[in-house]
Amino acid sequence: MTVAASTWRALLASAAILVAGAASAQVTETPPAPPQPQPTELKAEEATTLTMLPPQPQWEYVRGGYGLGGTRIFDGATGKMRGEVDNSSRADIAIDPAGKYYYVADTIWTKSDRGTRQDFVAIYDTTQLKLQAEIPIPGHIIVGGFKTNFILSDDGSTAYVYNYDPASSVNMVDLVRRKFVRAIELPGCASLIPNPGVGFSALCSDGSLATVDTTAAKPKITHSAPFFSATADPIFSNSVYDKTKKRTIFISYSGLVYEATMGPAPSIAPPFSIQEAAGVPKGETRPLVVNWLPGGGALMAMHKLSGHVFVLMHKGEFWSHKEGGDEIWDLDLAQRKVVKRRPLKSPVNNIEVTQDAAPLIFVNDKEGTTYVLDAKTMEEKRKIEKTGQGMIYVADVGTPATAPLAEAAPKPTPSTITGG
Amino acid sequence: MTVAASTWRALLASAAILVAGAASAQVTETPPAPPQPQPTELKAEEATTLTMLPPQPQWEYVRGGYGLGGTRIFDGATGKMRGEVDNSSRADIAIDPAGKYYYVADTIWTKSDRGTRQDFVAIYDTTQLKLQAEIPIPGHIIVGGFKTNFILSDDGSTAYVYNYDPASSVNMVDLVRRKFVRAIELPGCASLIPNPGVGFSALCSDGSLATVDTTAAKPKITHSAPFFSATADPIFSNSVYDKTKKRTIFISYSGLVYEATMGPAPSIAPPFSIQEAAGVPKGETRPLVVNWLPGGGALMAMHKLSGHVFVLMHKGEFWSHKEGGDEIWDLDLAQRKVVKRRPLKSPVNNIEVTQDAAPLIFVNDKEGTTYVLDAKTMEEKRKIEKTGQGMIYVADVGTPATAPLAEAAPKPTPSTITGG
Amino acid sequence: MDSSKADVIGERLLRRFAGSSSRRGLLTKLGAVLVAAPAFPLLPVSRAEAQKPDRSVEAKTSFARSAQTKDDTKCDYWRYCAIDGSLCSCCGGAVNACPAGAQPSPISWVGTCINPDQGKAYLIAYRDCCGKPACGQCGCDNTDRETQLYLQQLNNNIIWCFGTSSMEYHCSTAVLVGAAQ
Amino acid sequence: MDSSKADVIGERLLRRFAGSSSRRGLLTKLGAVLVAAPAFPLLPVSRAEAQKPDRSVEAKTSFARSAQTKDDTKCDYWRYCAIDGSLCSCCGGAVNACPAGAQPSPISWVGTCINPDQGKAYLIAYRDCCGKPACGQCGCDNTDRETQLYLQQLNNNIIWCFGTSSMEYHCSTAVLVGAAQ
Repeated sequence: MTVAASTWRALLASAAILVAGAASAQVTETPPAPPQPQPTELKAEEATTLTMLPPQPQWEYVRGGYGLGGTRIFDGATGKMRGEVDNSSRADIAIDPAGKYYYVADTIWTKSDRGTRQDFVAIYDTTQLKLQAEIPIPGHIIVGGFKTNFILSDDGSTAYVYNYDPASSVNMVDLVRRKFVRAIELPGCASLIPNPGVGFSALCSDGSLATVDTTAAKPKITHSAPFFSATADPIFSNSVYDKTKKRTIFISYSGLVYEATMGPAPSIAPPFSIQEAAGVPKGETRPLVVNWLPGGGALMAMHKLSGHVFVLMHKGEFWSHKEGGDEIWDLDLAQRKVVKRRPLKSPVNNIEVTQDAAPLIFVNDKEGTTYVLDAKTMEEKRKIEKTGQGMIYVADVGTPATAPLAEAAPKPTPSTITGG
Repeated sequence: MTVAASTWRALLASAAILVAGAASAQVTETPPAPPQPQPTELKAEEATTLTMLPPQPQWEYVRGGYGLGGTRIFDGATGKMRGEVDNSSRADIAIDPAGKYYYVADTIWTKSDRGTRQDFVAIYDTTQLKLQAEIPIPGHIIVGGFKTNFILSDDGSTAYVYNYDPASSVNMVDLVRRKFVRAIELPGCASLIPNPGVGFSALCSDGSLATVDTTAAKPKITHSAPFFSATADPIFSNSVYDKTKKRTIFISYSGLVYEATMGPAPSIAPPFSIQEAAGVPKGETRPLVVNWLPGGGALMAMHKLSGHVFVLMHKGEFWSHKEGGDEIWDLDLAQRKVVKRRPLKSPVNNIEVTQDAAPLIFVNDKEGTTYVLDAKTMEEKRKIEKTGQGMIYVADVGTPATAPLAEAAPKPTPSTITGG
Repeated sequence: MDSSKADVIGERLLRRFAGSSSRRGLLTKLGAVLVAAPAFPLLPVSRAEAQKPDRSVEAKTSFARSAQTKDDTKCDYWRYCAIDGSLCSCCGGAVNACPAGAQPSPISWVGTCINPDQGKAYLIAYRDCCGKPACGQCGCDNTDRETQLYLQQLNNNIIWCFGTSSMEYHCSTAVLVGAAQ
Repeated sequence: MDSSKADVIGERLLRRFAGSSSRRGLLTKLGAVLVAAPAFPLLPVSRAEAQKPDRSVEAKTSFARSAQTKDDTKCDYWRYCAIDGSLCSCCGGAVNACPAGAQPSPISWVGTCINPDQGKAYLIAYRDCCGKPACGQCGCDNTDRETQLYLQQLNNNIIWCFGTSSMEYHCSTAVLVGAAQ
């Protein structure tokens, strides 16, 4: 049998120290014949691990996409990568509104693609990115491309994880006590939305909005009147929710924009056409009509402070709803008017906008390149390569009021393992 | 809590049958008004799983590359994918010389990138690709790009798995009894070669060839005299072994070709320069000399019947040994002569050749495209896209003598689960 | 810096995960029965369509107008009107069979596709084959009548590997279930 | 069909796994001590070089002749003469520090690189940072004096995550150990 690993480790540690020591000693030595000017002698170093800032307003969080784990964090202001949240490609992620934690709803197996299935919500702190806790849950849907499968309550105390196994349900998790609370059956509905003071709401296949009151031990499910057709003109699952105004904005395949006011019995305003808001003909659901239509992955983003919604639009026939955006349309919700149309050089699939006073738009394409635009002028600020092909997230923090700008420079944390 | 999965499954099964029944009934029905001529009514089908042929002489087995699991099997004669061996991207694979099994030496964790480490040799049959057994072993090196970390004895009864943790050892596995036999410490050596009747040999950092006699309960390690410099002109780990002549061919960074005759005390013939064998100047190890040099990943392949070795060559300075091949050089071992040089449109990293009488060469590039060439004429036969970026393997079977051409068409095996 | 892991596993397959969308069907009905949620039709054709099965050129989607019936290794093969993933017919399997070693999911998402030789609509079950790494060949993503997550059986993004020993996705088949009406 | 997962994780990083090569060093010595295998020098410089440390332009490799000392987020930064993988300085870490949440491997492969400002050779430890998915930025693969698997500490293909809680590879640092001679 091979030498026990512990023995080796002990030996290696001594060897490493030995070499480090020897090398350090040599550093003070004068080199035999320096062939070039020698400004300073270079000092031996130790390998360390850095800490990082908590979520910043202009950071983007980009999912890897199919088969590629990790959520890479880039600074929109500099284009630099700041770190990475550890998750599998099957995960859903969420950012604590207080900026203290990253949450990962994930599914893994004990033996790669076989063995025992394990579903859980993992909690990582945001400055050391260390795993703080793992809360087992009964299940979690395995699908990519939807932001509404893992949502947090406005105060960050509760998480709702959508599950489909293939029964439809929602797993409720107490993030304060770090405990699974209960599974709530939710047949025929999905695509979750926070509902402050109540629990959550969800879109249903009968065209209604379900509202689940989770404040009682026995959750109560109520339904709005049907307001859309789930087969003739579906609403995209990736809606956007505005906690400052307690409202949710939806868009349908044909381009109808709906606004729901959240509450125990949400009210849904009559929709309007985003195309008509841009002065072009209304979207049609029948074939052979080519028009501007919404499409892509996470195709819509809202800047809450200003009430502007940015939508990826492409030219096509109905049922082309996965086609990436050829333009970004800037919709002013208050005016019900598309105030700007920004053509793009090549199609992009996902969009997000930062929540500060000088917001940035992030869009990414299938090559994994992020383009950063000034949300006001639509001017391209930079291009960041190899960010990821998946959905983009931003922390729901603005400047200066709510931004957790811990500007103290992160102190390097020396690794507990002695460097060489 | 959610409805028990078993309940759901029972309900789903009935629903599926219900729908299938209803639909089948409708198949016999005349459509209300067929808008076009209707040649035949289409029949309802069941979902099944196919079986496949055992390893065929002109199949290539292509590893996915970094981060991409699976070994995809393509038919060189048609360009069609025939199936896929299940393995992680950390695995090493080997093909049973009798054509009955695929062997996978793999490492996985219980919790994705954390939890308990599990090292094993998995055995899949070659026609159903079902997992037959999993033999736990103490460890397995985690590295890509080397074929010599997992080898089989000529008769296929024993496997040797190289391990580095970071002590260097070899795990011996009995494939007949499906049992781990023992770990053999092998400090300073790696890059395994079968040694018939003895055990295995390995290259060592002192420039010798170690030979490990595994026939006794206590393995005996002997060393040849040093014959190469592991630092000044290293021999590529990816050597090629010819069981018909019990010999191994090595090539060094500078292009020296060595031939070892295997046995209890292998003899190594004085090397010759592949460049001189091609009528160009000998390779140099010093900087600033640009010449043709061997390079890439698994950069060498041997057609055993004819004694031809095919090597990927590029133009560069010494220490450019990972650069892909710009040419394939066809070296006739008996003549010690490069009889053909085949320029390539773009660099390729891996090469393999089939072992039949009308051999095909496979080369692949970083886009994962395989180019199939006629090994005699060097004519390009076809290009197969999305095969994989990793190493290429072939089954060590020729035609007609040793080919397991089970020409009976594979019968579809109906899945045990009732189709919809 | 221009190489391509995606070339290996297929651009459109990537979109199954990276993109966004959905489907509807058999199970939602069950959900309704069990918990008295709003009901919808058993067959995944909208009620309007079911009442008036218009298969004229004008009613056909862009996919249906150019679909073919000869080559099931191409994305425009008629049965693939709502498929998303690698075609099993390119992976060592067949249009209705998994490659060796992969398991078909007993349930699936469904599509309603028009056979252009007959002008007739059929119900197609897109059964994922599961339990080994992605095949990566012939990635297709067609979206006729493909909806969102609240109509799961009409959503083609979900990994439909339920009741199989592993949920790892390998490829997708297109199994003919029967005439759509 | 032309998209790029590789663009995300980096072409050259891919080669760490797809390609072929090696390195030598500290541990092999230990192996020798323990089991009386053939011995080789403690420092990963070949004996010939150690005897005659020729750092003239003529003796410099192609990498050394064009290396720079200003930007440690580029592959031609002087310390990276034998690195293979993503530069931690592009991943939220630094040339000698792992990004938050990643663990440096206590042992590593080593390179001997020439600082062009001084013309002096230094021993560099390429400590992999481990325990989270690939960073994917700034993939480099430099191969000065990089050897094969029988000289493990001079091989840059191996995943050098020993003694860390996970062997998943994130990025590589280039830690200065000391003067090479």
